[in-house]
Amino acid sequence: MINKFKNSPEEAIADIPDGSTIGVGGFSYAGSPLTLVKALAVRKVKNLTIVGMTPTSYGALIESGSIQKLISPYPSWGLKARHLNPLEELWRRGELEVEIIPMGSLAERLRAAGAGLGPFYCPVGIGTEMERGKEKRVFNNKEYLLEFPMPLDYAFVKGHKGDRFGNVCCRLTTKNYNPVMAMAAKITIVEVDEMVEPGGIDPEATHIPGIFVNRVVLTQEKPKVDWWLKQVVKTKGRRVDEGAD
Amino acid sequence: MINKFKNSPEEAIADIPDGSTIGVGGFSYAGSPLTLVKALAVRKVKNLTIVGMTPTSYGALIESGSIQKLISPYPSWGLKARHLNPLEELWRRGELEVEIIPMGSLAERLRAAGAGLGPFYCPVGIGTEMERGKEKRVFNNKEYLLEFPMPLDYAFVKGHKGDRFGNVCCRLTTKNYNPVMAMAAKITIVEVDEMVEPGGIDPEATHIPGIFVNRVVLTQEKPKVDWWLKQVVKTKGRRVDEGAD
Amino acid sequence: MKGLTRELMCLRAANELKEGMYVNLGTGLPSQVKDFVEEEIIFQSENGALGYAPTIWDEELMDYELIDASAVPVGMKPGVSFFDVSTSFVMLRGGYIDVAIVGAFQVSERGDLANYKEKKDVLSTPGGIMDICSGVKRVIVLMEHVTREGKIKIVNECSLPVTAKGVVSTIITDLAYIDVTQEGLLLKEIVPGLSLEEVQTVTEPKLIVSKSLQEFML
Amino acid sequence: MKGLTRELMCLRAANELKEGMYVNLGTGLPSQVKDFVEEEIIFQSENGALGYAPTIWDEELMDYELIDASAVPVGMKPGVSFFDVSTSFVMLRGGYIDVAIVGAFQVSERGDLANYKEKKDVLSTPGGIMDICSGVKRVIVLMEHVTREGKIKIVNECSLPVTAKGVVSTIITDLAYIDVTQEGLLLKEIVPGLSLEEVQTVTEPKLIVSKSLQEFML
Repeated sequence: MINKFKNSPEEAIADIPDGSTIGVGGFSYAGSPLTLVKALAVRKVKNLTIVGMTPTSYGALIESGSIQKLISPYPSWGLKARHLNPLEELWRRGELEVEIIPMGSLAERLRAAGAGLGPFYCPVGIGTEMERGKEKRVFNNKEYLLEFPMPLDYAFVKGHKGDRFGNVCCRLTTKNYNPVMAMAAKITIVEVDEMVEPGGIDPEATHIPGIFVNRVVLTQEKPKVDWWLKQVVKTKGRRVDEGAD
Repeated sequence: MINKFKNSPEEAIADIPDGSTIGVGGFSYAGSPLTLVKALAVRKVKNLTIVGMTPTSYGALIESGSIQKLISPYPSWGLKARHLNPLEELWRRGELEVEIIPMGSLAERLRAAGAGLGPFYCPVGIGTEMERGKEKRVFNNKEYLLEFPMPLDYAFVKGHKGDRFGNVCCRLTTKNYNPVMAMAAKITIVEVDEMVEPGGIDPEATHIPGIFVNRVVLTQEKPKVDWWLKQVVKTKGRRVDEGAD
Repeated sequence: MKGLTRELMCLRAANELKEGMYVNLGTGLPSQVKDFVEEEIIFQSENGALGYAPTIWDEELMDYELIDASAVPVGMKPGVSFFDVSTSFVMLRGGYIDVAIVGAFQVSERGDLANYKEKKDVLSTPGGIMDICSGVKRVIVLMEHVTREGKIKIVNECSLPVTAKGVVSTIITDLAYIDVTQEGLLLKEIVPGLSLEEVQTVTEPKLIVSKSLQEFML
Repeated sequence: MKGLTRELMCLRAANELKEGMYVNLGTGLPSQVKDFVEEEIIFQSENGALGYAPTIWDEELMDYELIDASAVPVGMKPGVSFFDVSTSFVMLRGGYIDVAIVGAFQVSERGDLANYKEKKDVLSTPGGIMDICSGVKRVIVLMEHVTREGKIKIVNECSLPVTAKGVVSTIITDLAYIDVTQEGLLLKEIVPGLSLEEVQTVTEPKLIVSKSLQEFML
């Protein structure tokens, strides 16, 4: 019988070596695999390359000093709100390499890796700093940059329900990077709110088919979002993040 | 009020001019927009470029002599079973240009057009006839061909349910090329089995979000599949198509 | 200088939107424009939602798994759909979005947009703005006319790194409505009680005054 | 020459599949292999299904909207999922499929596969085979050893256009089980009652006979 369920997050992440490249799903707290990130932070692995959207998702690995390089579209997200987050400080001291990447180009590079494609030409970043070091080429009078696939050793993914085949569905806006991370990784580990029998996920809404998933564990804790939701109300949603408004 | 519903297939296709490039969804009869294809065949437009998987989907436009060029991964599908289909005869006589394209590369080229991407490097077809006329390039010791986006003027799509915003869900294996056709086209026209109120489609299983859809009409006829299903039973599924077995 | 309140700025931006448009809203102030529309406007959020409902302000009803790209909890309404970022950026890069309303640190006379990396020692954050600007049909900047410290934001040339070149078509601030044209910045609307000289003082490029200059259309 | 029936050919191919494998089946004969497995094998069909159930033979129960890539109606079982061709070929090109079992018109000594364009005046049909061969971990060809007209299909060099170069790892026919190796074609199993000479007669490249040559494992 196929069974991708694992008993604990510790078991699911036990084989991850120093120096791995790990993709972490999530956008703010939505769809962030906090249980897996925390379990790996406890293991004190070193020199990881982490690919992910916001520090709310992978923050515990920054605090544990496990990250050598961060590839992210929004590494400053929520930093002001979380004063103890040492990300920016580590970066200033040169102890953490940070590579900024546009959100959509990241999604597409992950997908290309998962899809067995080579590099692709993308119009995003023309005329900006993102051009640096990239091949530029014109097709039909439009300029493009050559972007490379971004394969991952592991992906940490958050789902809502999962079955023993690895099929996963994701609630509402928790999908975000989770499906493309699952595609791009050699080994994909998913934490879910609920383990269900095969058939417990709608075949028409299986957001991550089991073929992309290797291990499934139960989420052990909900993120502590109270401070954040309170801040939304208090500031009328003005400055939850540190983006330009 | 936003309302993408049209009263008839004739109204939905009325503006399509000669020489248009039209993508037609479907794989065999599953997900084939037969109502739209038939309506257009009646209009006797000329010199169309048709992009689609199997003649079962776009056959009526071959019979009406509307196609100048066909871009398809499987133009011979079901030809033997449909003796009257003049596709191969027209092609032999040089009256119909046929461009063969691998199934997955077609999907990816349509998606790239819809996604605002430039060309991409694809490993499919290396060492075969598909190399002809294409740029070849090596990355990490692997050879790739440069494939170009394939934009469409119109897409004919088959869905199961549709709402007035253009949201569409597709039953089972009828999705096939329909979502990528919808992405690639300037104007996407969908025929559905059922028009529903907003909310009548699961937000977690909206296979074609309304943003990709311009017009929605009701399917007027189910395909006549009896002969085919009988043949499956009779031949024990051996030779439904003309593929190599 | 007495400008529009943030609510009125959102209202002015909302007036640019017509029924049936697909609209992406940047983080911060632009994200609130969705609460000021009456017609059927379909908002798209790059984290993966289309046709969602306005902000939820009742803490009891907030769902942290249903948020917009500003990470602010939003509501559901009939016809909403959810998808991953890959599909989301097909919409954005692919030219399916009619209008994006975004914030900015600087906008140049030619419509260059700078909205990341305020200072050298602060991590830069392009987020999805670069991708959005590469495909959307019209980019409107919605921002305070000057910084909190009174520094000019509408400039001849961006001194900050550019997020996207020549993409901005309209600038809506608390003081003025300005179109970016081939000839330069065209001042079309101004906050009641403000003089042309006053608005020029806080705008680096020379403003062209529209023949039909009027008070803010609210 | 008395070979295996088509059912036994499928059964032999099915024996190659182990529990938990992801398997894609080509059109025609290979598509029937799914009806001969007992363990949990997950079949993927390039038209957009994963984990579907065997063929439906009862006309009353057939649903033309639930078909495999041979356009044969199949069944549902718990854990099945459906998706579009874009996602389907992510799986196929991306290396997620363990085994593809496909048909062929010709296979060469080096594992070149030719399965389209039988004749110059017949439309060629690569379908999804090129894409599948570019990513799948192991390609098994399942075919009659010779054509209906008795022509040799296992050849030194394909005379037909090649669908994919050097991808075939195993050839299963009604007569023999042959591995494609660096050294050449390795004959490992043979149909009961057939002599080595007989199988060599209908195979163009010189066969290397395995030390452990045996009768078909069924």
